Amino acid sequence: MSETRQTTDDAQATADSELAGGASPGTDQPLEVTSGETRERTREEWVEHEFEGEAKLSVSDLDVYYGDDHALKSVSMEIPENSVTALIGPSGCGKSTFLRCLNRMNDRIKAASIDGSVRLEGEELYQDGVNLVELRKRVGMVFQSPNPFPKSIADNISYGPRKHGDLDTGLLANLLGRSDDDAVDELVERSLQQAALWDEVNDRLDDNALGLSGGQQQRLCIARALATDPEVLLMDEPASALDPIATSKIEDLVHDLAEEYTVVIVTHNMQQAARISDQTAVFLTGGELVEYGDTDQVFEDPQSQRVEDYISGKFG
Amino acid sequence: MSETRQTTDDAQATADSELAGGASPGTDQPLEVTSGETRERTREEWVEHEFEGEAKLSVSDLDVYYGDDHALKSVSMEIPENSVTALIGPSGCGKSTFLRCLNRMNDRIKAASIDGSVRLEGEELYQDGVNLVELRKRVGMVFQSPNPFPKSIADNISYGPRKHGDLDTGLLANLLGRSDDDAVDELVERSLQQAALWDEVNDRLDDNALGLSGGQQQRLCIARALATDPEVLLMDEPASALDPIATSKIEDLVHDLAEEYTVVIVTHNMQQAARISDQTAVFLTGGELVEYGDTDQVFEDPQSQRVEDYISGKFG
Amino acid sequence: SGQSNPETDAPATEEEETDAPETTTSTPEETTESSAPQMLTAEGSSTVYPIANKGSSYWNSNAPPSDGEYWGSNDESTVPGWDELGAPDMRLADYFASLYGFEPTETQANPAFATSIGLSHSGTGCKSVRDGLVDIGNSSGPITAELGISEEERDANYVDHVLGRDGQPVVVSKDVYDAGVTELTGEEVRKIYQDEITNWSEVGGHDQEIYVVGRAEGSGTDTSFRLNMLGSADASMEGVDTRKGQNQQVATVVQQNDGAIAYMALAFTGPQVQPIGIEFEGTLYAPDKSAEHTIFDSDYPLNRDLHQYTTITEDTPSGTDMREAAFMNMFLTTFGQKVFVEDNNYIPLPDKDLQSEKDKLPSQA
Amino acid sequence: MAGATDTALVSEDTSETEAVAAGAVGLAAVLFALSLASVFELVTITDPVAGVPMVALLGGLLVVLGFAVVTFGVGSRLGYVATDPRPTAGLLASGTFGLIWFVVGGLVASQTLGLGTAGWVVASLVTGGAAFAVSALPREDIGSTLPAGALAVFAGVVFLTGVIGPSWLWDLGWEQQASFNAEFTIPVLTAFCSLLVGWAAAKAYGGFGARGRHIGAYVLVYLNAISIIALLFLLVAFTVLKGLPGLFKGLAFGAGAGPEVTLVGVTFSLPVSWPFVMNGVALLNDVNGVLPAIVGTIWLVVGAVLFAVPLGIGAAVFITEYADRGRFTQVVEIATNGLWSTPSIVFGLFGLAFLVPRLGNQKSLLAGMLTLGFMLLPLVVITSRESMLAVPDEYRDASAALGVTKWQTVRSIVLPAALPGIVTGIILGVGRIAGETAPILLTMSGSVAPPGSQTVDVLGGFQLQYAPPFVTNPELMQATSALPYQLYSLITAGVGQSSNISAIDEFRWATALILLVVVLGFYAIGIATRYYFRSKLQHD
Amino acid sequence: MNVLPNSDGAGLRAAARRGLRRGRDFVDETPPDALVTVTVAAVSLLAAFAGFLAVSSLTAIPFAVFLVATGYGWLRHQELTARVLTLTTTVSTILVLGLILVFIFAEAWPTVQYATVNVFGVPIPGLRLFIETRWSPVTPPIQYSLVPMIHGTVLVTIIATAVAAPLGVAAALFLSEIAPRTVRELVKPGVEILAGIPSIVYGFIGFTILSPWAADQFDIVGQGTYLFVGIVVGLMALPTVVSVAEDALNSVPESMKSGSLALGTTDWQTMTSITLPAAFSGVSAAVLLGVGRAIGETMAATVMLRGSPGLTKPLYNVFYGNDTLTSLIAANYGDADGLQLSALFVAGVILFVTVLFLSIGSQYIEARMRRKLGGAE
Ligand SMILES: Nc1ncnc2c1ncn2[C@@H]1O[C@H](COP(=O)(O)OP(=O)(O)OP(=O)(O)O)[C@@H](O)[C@H]1O
Ligand SMILES: Nc1ncnc2c1ncn2[C@@H]1O[C@H](COP(=O)(O)OP(=O)(O)OP(=O)(O)O)[C@@H](O)[C@H]1O
Ligand SMILES: [Mg+2]
Ligand SMILES: [Mg+2]
Ligand SMILES: O=P([O-])([O-])[O-]
Repeated sequence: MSETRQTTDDAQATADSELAGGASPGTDQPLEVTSGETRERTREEWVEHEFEGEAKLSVSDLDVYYGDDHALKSVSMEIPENSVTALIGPSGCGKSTFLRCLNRMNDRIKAASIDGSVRLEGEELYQDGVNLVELRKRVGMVFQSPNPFPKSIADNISYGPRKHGDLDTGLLANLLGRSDDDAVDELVERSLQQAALWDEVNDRLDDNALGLSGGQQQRLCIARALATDPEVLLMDEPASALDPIATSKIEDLVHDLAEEYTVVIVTHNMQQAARISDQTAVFLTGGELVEYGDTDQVFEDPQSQRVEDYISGKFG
Repeated sequence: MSETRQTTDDAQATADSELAGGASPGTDQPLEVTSGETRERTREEWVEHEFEGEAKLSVSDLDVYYGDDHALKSVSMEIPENSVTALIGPSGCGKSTFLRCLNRMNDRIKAASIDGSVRLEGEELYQDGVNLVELRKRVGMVFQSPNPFPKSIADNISYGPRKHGDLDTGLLANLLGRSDDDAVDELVERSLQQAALWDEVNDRLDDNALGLSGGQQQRLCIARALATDPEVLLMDEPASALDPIATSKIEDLVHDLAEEYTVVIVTHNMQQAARISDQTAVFLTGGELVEYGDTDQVFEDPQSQRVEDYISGKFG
Repeated sequence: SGQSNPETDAPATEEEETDAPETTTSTPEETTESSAPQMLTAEGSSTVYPIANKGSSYWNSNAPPSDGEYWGSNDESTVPGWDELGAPDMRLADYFASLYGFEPTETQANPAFATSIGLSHSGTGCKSVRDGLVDIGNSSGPITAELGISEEERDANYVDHVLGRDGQPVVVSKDVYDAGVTELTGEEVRKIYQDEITNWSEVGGHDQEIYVVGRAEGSGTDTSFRLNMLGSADASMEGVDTRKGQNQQVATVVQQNDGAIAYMALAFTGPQVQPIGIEFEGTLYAPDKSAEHTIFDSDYPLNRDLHQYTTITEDTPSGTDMREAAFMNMFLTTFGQKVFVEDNNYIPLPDKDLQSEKDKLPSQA
Repeated sequence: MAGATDTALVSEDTSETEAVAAGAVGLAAVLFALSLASVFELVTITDPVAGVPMVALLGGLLVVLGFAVVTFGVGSRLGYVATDPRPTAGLLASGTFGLIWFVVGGLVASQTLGLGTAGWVVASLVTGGAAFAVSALPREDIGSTLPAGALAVFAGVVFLTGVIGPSWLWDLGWEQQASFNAEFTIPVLTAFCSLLVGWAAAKAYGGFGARGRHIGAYVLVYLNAISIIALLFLLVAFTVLKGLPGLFKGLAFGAGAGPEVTLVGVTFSLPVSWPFVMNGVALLNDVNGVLPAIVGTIWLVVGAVLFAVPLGIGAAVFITEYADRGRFTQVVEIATNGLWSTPSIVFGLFGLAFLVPRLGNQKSLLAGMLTLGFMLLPLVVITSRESMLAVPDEYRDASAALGVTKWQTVRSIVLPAALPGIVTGIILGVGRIAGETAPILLTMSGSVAPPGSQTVDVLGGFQLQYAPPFVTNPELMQATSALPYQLYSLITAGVGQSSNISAIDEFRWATALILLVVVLGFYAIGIATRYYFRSKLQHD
Repeated sequence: MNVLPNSDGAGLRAAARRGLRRGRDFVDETPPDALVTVTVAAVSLLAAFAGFLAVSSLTAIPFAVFLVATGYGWLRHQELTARVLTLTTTVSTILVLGLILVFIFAEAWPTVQYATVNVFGVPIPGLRLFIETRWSPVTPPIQYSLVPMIHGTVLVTIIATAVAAPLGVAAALFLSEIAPRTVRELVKPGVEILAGIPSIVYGFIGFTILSPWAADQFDIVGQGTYLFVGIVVGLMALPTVVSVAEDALNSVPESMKSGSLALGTTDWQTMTSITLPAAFSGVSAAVLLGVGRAIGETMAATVMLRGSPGLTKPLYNVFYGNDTLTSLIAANYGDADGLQLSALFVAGVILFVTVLFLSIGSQYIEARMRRKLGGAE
């Protein structure tokens, strides 16, 4: 423990530009230290992850700025199909920012400006003429805190397909006898089943979704995203607001989803990342992707000293 | 990893009252499980902590309710003088509630009702006629997120003493030539020195405190609390909103403060607790104090299985 | 009278009896040292307003005798009635105020006391003076009718000052006049106001619906119109499309609308607001002063007095304090009758009436 | 699952068909602008524009536009144009079209064909029902273009054939007469049709479906926003243009040009003479002005603020900081919100019934001040409370944890932190009361066009005395004028004809302008204050 | 120490007991001279208020005592004095509402009583005001019917709402959901400024420009139309609707909107299917407030309408305009006295009560929305 202290003390003495008194940097370690972390150069090869099959999403040289704040620094990364990719890293390192770039939800943040390339199955997402609606149908998203709509459970599920025009349930459709009510029922059941929520709510599909517990709400949000039949599912700390039981349900669910979907999940809980993901990307302070590879390898034998420090709880 | 899975799965099957399908509880472990935790009886001896010297604060049979919600269950604990006591436990277990009982800040929460006894150097705090203003001067507090007043740095520091009437700097005092300006300057410098902030801000004492960085703000809050010359300093996750450098500074500071003050600190970061505290109290879900003892002992050889699970990251 | 404080009533003490029976002296009860005399306030009739307000603005300007345009005489012009006043070498308000014992200020726009005229209608004016809210109540109808009081009550509480006369005209908008409706019989007017005639073509005009404009109930103009034209103070006026509070508003409405008819006061007529001839029992009263019978004649049935009422109080048993007297006296001179009454298109008082009005005022210093 | 065609993630560049649809939207915009121009009589409908009479131009454009949109819809249905329509145009659109055609059918049947009630009801039902069916039953591309386009063509033909020509007049035949003429009807109908067709064209541009609806709706929403802004601009610009000549009449600069003023015992001449704001209305003035009204307004505001602000902030402090949240605070909240929405004329009535009899039984400046103070009070309470609630509880906790008493905390922490919100709220509220006419009409109105000498001098009016009420101020107890009241009396009483104000119209507009300037000045200051504080908070 | 908050069961009595005890604690804990000061201040203020109500010239004396007592208290016992002073101001605020209620009702009562009608032997005060259709305060038969003015107010309000509600909600949507940031920064203050234009200026423009134009255009005899008064009043109510509705739309959590967009819906679909329904109560509260403004708007109606209390023929003839409740008061208060003045107060009461109900209604709706978004419903 005292060793840990030592490291952080040094970190403080050398790297803190705020400090008025200029303490001498004298360290006997081979590595420099920065912001409570050991300092080292990020190496390209640490983030090269070899995998079989196609890359579903490939990101290259992605930079994101919030005003003058450089939140993501030249991140490149290929995400394989039908797998779970975990993004971990300390708070504020840009995990959410990265995730939101994958379905261009960052467009909604006025201050954000984005530079670089993200490709979905080879098609560039950051170019003129991209149909955001279509993109977000294909790349679904689940947010950190559950955000069901203030509608019934069934309406929450069928919302996406209805708005896409895939299902028609309006008054007029009913009048004209064109209603897709059966299809809706089927969709609701299928999605809720997939999200492991069906058993709990099948007797109250018409209740307001806001009346569900947090864990149920989050699974409902997952079901809602699945109902639009996406190819990729982005999840931003989907379990951070939940209690342990609900969390473990979500974890199981994510595991199962990887069979059909490409799941990218942000988490601040390293145990969770280790439990559920196939590959893990570690972002560190400053918006750098420091290491990316097989989860087992990253957790058991990280190539970067900083990643090792982070994983072993020395900071963060 | 798969073992962890197993445990949580079981937990889920047995304990979740939300579940509609009634899975059989069948476990082969000697311990019952509850909400993601192993179930066990809390033993009295786990919370008995022997130490030399006087108890600064002694709490006995403290119960706290928020409306019908029983947030703290019969907690008893003695806190030694001039030491750092860490309170850890999963979210919502009542750490903050406990802390706020120590200077009666819970009185400010309308819904809270408190039963039991807290003594400061033998004097009962929960009785009629306790002068809250005086109490809070002696038992200072630092909050989770830095909350400096929107005033100058110097005014933030001198705020407490001025309002207590210890210092007089008003216009009237100036006119009457009674102003304690020198005393104020001295106090500001001393407090900022103690909080290891003086070097960073001595050239801008009249700047607005909101212009400081998060870490500086938090140290300013500590300095502000120290300026009223308390005996006990309560800290509720003082570093949770801060980056690693700032965190390590605060940690050092806490360590140093223990020479003069009795520090009680809540943290959700176990590494942090291990690093800085002399003794550690572990609260678990439901508002129970499960284990309390020397930090080394608690972390290395906890007596309770649940505490062990918690510390090893199996839940929480 | 009115609300004026005792200390400001009369700067000079007048003890002698005068020949006017209702005029007694004011009794100055000096309680505190006086500041400047209080502002003289009047309120009420929109018919009297042009007279009173013009007088008030002349008064408040306190023009020098060398002005010539508004007061006094110079090489270019001389105000009418100047010689009758004996060409006083004083400013306007200074002169009239000094007649009742006020010190001249000898400064422009700063008379011995200021005056302020409020605009509403007779009913309000009478009520205001009754309730002591103002010094003078302007009214184009008798206070007995406006307040519904007996003549004894009136004599016990109020002094009635008449400043001039109005021959209440009936007016039409320009388009109607141009289309040939230049005179109507009294009967036709009544039918129009009682909704029996609704189109100008029925009385020789073009095919245009009649826009019937009336005055607020309770106004002096309305009261006397009903009384003299429709036959009774309670006569119904079914046909009225709109009622306006003041003559000025009526004039605006008639100006802005086609096909309009209205009754009002002489001061507000003009090319856009054409007075028409009215035939009563075979006699045509023309709006033209040169005609044989005109609406300016005293036998024109709608002819009426324009009043200013003051109250009899403990402080002013005569009913008229020095400020009121000084101000009102101005209107009762040849100058005043010409400039404030005749120039406003109203009818000046004959000399005999002028004298009896003057007699109602306290005697001059 | 109809319409589930896979849309490409990336669309190609603008297609020709999109260009056509965009052209139609643009044409509709032009048509809309043209019809507005003729509603506002910038051009009359018989004026030739580009060689054709306006009426024919409008009619012709409507026909062209209608056909364009219908063609697009049909083309889409037949598959010549790549679109992504829904199976139906939806209930709202169908209902609207049904209703419009119902009205059209009824009007044609009853007015043009002269059918009786039964006749026009049947005709209405037939046309309305048909329009509903056409828009509800077929696919969205037909459903949302055909009824709109047909309406435009119909209207165009009606105008072109002269069925509604320049001399057309429809007397509604009501007892209180009213009628529609061509000058008004043709442009308004054109504007309506162009909106409808513009919407349909915008939908077509978006390829119908979700995107089409999005674009169609956005066109209308943007138009609405632009109109509101344009209206605001017009109102202000118009008043400014009309008011400027009167406002600056006789303006002169130069040493000694202005009137003499005495400040702290020193008398000097202002270097500027601005008659309109430095004079009253008087006989000998070269240029008449509204000084007494301006000063009256200022004193009104000052009085109201002095009354309402301490009271309001005090109440806000109590209910936010001291009172337990419960019944009592709820009652206060309901009461203040209720008071805030109470009509100003009711405050006037209250002042008339409550204050006037108690303040010397006459209309007075003081009564006006208090009445406006009553009006301002709830706003001060509401905004102060809101800003105090917005002060984070952390500050209060931090202060309490330092052992500081409640009132000290409120005074040193809460009030200073809430100050920006409170100040902004008060300034905005002052802007509102400064422009109020109704309450002062009933409680304060004095003479209509007072001379400059009758400007209130509240400060100089105070007198001490030894008997209760110890301090008196006759200036406060007298009625005076204020800008809104002055404008009101200028409008209604047509004062001026007998008040020797020569250019009465100029004078009135100048009064309106200066009222606008004073009131909007308060608003501008309030809004600027808010921005200032906000940006300051952001910087820190 | 452990007063467990009791549920509503023991209700009032417990509350009363708590209040009493709190009172006793207060007396026990407060130093005697502070107590005396506060009591003196309170009593003298009460006396001053009573004096003012009774139109006494002695009102100044207790008021002076109050000032002295609070001044002393401020110096010696600031904590307590501040508390009592703020309580006093709170009570005064409520008192203002109470006084308004009492005074306008009291002044209105004579006419209400005068207009009593016996229905099957049961006297119903004020009924005649609503069953007669003629306002004739001077000419016999004297009738103080408010029906024509209510009719006018209703017409104006309907038209104003038809203008303000759709345009206002659309503008609010634009501001909160659509407009780019820079545009919003410009347009929002613009809308607020629109709210600032005094109604008399609107009235002036309406009177000098709009009314003559309308009279000419629609060939109306005379000027003053409910249609154009309604439009002008609607424009005046517009900013209220916009800003309150915008607040409501803004309070829909961003997470819900992003949630919808992330499912691949268009912005417009998100607005109509998520944002508007979620903010529905707030938006309707905004419309209600706008309606309240329209009902209470005085000056534009007063200067633009003809001011002849009567009904239009036919009743839906909006090209004619006689009088509204507000313009009746503004145009007649000066001439009226006695029962006629009292009848104007009845008009005031109707306005006050209607708008108060609208205000309470909108507050209720808003509270419901907050609860709903909080997940409670
Ligand atoms: N909307 C925004 N505007 C400005 N800066 C932002 C915004 N969102 C994020 N940032 C900044 O960008 C950086 C990265 O933020 P991001 O939310 O991606 O971090 P994160 O890794 O998700 O952190 P956390 O674990 O706390 O969610 C941070 O410094 C943050 O302050
Ligand atoms: N003001 C309050 N009103 C009602 N319930 C509260 C309040 N504060 C806390 N609680 C409840 O009391 C329990 C203990 O809360 P407390 O804040 O003490 O937990 P904690 O251990 O500090 O958690 P965290 O690590 O999340 O801060 C929780 O169930 C919480 O919901
Ligand atoms: Mg994040
Ligand atoms: Mg906590
Ligand atoms: O003179 P009047 O205004 O009352 O008609």
